[in-house]
Amino acid sequence: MESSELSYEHHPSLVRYVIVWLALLVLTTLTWRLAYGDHGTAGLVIGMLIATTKATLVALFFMHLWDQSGVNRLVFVVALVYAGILMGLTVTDVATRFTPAVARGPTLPVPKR
Amino acid sequence: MRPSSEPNSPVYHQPNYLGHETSVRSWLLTHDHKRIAIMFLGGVLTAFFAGGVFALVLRIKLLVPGKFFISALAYNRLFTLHGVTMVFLFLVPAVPSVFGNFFLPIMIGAQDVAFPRLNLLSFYLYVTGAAIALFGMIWNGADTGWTFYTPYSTTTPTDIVPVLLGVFLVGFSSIVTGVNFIVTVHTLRAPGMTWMRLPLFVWGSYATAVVQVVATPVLGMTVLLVAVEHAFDFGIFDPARGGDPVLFEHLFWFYSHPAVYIMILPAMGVISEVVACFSRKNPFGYEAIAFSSLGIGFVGFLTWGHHLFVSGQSTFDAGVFGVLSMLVAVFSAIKVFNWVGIMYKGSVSFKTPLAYVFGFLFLFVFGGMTGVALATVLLDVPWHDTYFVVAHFHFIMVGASLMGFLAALHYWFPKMFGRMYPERFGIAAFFLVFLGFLVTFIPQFLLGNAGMPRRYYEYPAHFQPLHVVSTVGSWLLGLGFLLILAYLVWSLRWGEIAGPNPWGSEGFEWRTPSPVGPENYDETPVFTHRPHAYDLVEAAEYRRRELGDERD
Amino acid sequence: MTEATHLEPHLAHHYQSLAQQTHAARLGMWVFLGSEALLFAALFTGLTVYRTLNGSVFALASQHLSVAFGTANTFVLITSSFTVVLSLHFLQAGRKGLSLFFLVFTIALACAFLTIKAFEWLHDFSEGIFPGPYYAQKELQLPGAAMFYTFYYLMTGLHGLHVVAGMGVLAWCTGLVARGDCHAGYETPLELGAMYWHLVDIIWIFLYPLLYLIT
Amino acid sequence: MSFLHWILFLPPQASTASKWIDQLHYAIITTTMVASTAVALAAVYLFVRYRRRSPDQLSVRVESPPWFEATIITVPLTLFLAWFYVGYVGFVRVRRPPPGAMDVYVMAKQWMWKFSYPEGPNSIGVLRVPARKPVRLLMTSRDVIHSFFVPAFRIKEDLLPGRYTESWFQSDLPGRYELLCAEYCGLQHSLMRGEVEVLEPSEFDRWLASQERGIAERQDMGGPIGPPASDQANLVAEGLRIAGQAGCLECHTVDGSPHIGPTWLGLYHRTELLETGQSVFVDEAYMTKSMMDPMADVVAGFNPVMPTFQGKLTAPETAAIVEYIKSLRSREYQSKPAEGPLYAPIFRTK
Repeated sequence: MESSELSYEHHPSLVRYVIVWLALLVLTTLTWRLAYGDHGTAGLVIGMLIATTKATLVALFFMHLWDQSGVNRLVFVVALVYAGILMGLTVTDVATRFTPAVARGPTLPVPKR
Repeated sequence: MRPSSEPNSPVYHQPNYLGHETSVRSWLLTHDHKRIAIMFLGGVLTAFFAGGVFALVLRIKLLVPGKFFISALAYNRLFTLHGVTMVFLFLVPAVPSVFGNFFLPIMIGAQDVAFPRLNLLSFYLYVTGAAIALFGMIWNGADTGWTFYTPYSTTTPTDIVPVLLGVFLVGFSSIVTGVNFIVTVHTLRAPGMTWMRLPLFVWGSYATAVVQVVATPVLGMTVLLVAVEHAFDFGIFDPARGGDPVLFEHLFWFYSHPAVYIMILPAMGVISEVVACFSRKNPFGYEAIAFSSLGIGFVGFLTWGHHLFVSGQSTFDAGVFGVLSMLVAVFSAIKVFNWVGIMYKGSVSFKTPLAYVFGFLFLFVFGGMTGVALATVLLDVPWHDTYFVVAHFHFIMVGASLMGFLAALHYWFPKMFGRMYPERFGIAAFFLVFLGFLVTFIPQFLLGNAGMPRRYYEYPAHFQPLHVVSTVGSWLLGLGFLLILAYLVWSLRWGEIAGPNPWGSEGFEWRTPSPVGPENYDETPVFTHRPHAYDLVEAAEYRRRELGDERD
Repeated sequence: MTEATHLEPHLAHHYQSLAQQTHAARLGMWVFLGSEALLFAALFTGLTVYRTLNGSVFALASQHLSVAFGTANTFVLITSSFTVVLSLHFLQAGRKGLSLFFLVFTIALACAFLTIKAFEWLHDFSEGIFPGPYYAQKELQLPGAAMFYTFYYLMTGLHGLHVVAGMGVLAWCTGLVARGDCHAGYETPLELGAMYWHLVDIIWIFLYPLLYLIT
Repeated sequence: MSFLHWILFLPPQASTASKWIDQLHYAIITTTMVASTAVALAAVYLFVRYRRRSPDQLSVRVESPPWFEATIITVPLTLFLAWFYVGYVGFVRVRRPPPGAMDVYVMAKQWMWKFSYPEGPNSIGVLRVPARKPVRLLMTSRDVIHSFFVPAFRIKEDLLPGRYTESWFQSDLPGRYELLCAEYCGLQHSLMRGEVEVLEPSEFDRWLASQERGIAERQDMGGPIGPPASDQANLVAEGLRIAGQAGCLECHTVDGSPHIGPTWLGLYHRTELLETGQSVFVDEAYMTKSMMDPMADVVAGFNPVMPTFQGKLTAPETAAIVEYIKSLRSREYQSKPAEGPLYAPIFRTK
């Protein structure tokens, strides 16, 4: 409660916004350059790391998490954690399945309506 | 209770939330969390009785192994109707949207929930979604079961889109309620209401709200994908085009397993309140009960894969989900032993709500442990998709969730409507429901053992005797619910007037008049201790004053 | 927490102070945005799973998308996030005119985003890239290719819907600021509207490498 | 144990796995019943012991001691983890077929089971296996998800379209056992039943030897295997009859020889070159379209002489003809021994 009252009064400076914006532009350019040249899985990992950094910058400074009370930050982290659980455990299954073959070709078309 | 010249005249506390405005408009456009809760109560009870009728029809068909009473298509549609109605229209909103809405703000000393207009929106989303889903199912009924497994659901000739749309809207209603509860608990606690003084029902509702907010959007997206696939044939889950039907199962159960905790966590909160009140005892392991709610809310998200043990899931993933499923059971065990502990050295009075707690304890422990048995990976192989699973989740959903709902309904009825119900009828109805429940569902465990798969219209004749017993049980169960409905409706008009605190409870909601005033409290309350602190001096004085009233 | 605070016109009856109400509004928005994130997480999971199952085909399919359009849109959206935060900043500083200017500028950027998106889709259509069964790209006829584009359309489509919704919210905020209902000292509506807009930006930040830059 | 087996309504233990699955079942279900009864009795005891004797009777404050919390965490956790360990080890055992198991391919569709043996025969509805020999099932579905469930063997595994799943069993007890579909698959889900017939090995070998590919299929089609399969069979016979009546067979042969129109043998799922130079994949849609609008896509090398059957054939008749054409597989396909669908070498541990 106290911290929210503080942030209610406190307004960050213009300079901070400009710096964050420039950082975002630089990171985007970096991601874009990544697309040229084959980096394989590493490219994906780096791309996602950059995206996460950008998202965190937006959340912290444009959305003012940096100045706000702890619970708001908790919500942000919790959402990321649960999204990670959903994606992680699902992909784990797909990646470790029994796959003598993934049958290709059409299945028997089921009549529609 | 204050002596009254006419014991049955409506000397309600005035003004109260029920009577201070009487126009239809004042109800339909109300922002009062209590009135919204009452409207939700009407909605979920309608859904419950509709779902119950569907179940009775299904059970009548199952008296006979072959074709009987209804056609196979009608049967398939009816079990879909029963499942969708009971899960999405009754169990998910039952305790949070009715009792959570009504009592959560009162318990923390707030005047209303954080966003009253959103609260009303939540109700209308629920009504619209329910209407679309029910209308769609009855008009050109979906026959997929409430699980909507692809590729059957995406190719079924029946019309499934309205049901999915309805479920999507009801889900949104659930999210809005969840957002409201989280923010209310964080920002609207009255002075002195610290986190460690929150009533246990609030802890349960808070954990539920987190699950609602996190899990429901995934369901929303999933049903939308199925609807798109069914309507436009995009091939999202079609293996011929690089899709994977098991992806649907993952997404679906990411919601629908935690949804079990949406149904059970608030009911657990109710149990904590009721058992403390009727034992007149402080909550035995307050921290343990509170934190295990959060624990269930979190670990509940790590176990969904145990629905996929025989769906071609990898052995590795089965192990991961298997071991994580065991953790969630431990949190439930903590709660159960602490509830029993509350009665230790208490002053226990056997009233209808406590009767439901006893029912809850037995059914929840048995239902829960059969759940652990099912998650014991090997045993899931023969039991999966048989009546054993059906019996198990009915033990949790009817046996535990519904018992919690009924305990709440009886415990808080005087607070909500200002009148008592006839206690003898309450106890009699409990025994009828409990007995009917056992007779209905214990045979279903045995049917599952014998190998009876679920969702069977016709079944091999050797299963018949157990089906007949189960059907007879379902009639007892239906009779019990009708009895409850009858005497509660009767009590609304003719019940004895309840004082502000007929149970002598130290729960904070009992500090308000009955029925509650429109602003909940006349002045902002200040809290100095935990709820149900029957041993504290100020609490004892407060209660003595109330009990003194009672013995006048 | 005195009676005087109740003179504040924006304070609802069940709050004690404006600070408490603002805290509640922000937290509510955060929780709602968390929920929105999970909505998209379901789609991201689907994309990731199918990428695991159809890896090389997805990489090939991705190369038929226009990186130029995608990158341009990323810059547009990031800049719009910046301008909306400037609008909030100037509102807090009491400079209503500048605040309005940047709000309108943000909406213009959103229009630019949608226009670029429309051209990109038209370009895709001309190549025969359609979702699901209508997929008709001649050069890439492999199982799984259509699936990539189905997800491409679903995700950019849903994101596009959020852009449109965000534009509505920002337009509403513009009205409030112009009428003076949202002003220095009570910026909550604009702050929440801006937060929603930032979420739209964040989702695009993840969509961009996942859809356009698969190697 | 036999008492527990009886009171729990368990089916006969016809597979090797069923014996140890049941052991775990007995242990766990007994613990469950004891524990839930104990909790309920403890609650009832505390109620009787501490019941309220006067209306204003108070209670003393009791906080849960740490040792109590520690106990109620560790004891259930240990118990449940032990269950998990035993259950998981057993699960890996029922999922991992022993080396040297005999392979059978299982294909399910709405609403029938089809079994193919690498040696040749196919059968519908009845799976015949030798006793005392492990049998591995490689399973897939042609349409929606089904589930292969034999209660007497305690095995179950879903059949997924587009993927293979595996399961295995070994039965030491010759006899006939119920096969059920456990995953809801539509209107006739509850009639999607079959049978597993465990034969003495010598008998099984005799049966196998006596079966030319396809014979078993024909036999089984005539047998009592439930309505869906026979509907399918009837549809094919019906298609043949209608094709004769409508005059289709005057231009189309069914033995592969060329005539006025393309032969129907192996037509289904063939890719045909059209007059226009494009090619078309022959599926149900193309066949139906050709009957209704024959001039639309004429196969290269044939004269556009076919009359339209629009309005002459009803929808069910068209469907029957399509089913009949689908049943005409090409000769080389028929002369080969049945083999499972294409699959990569299967990794086996040990």
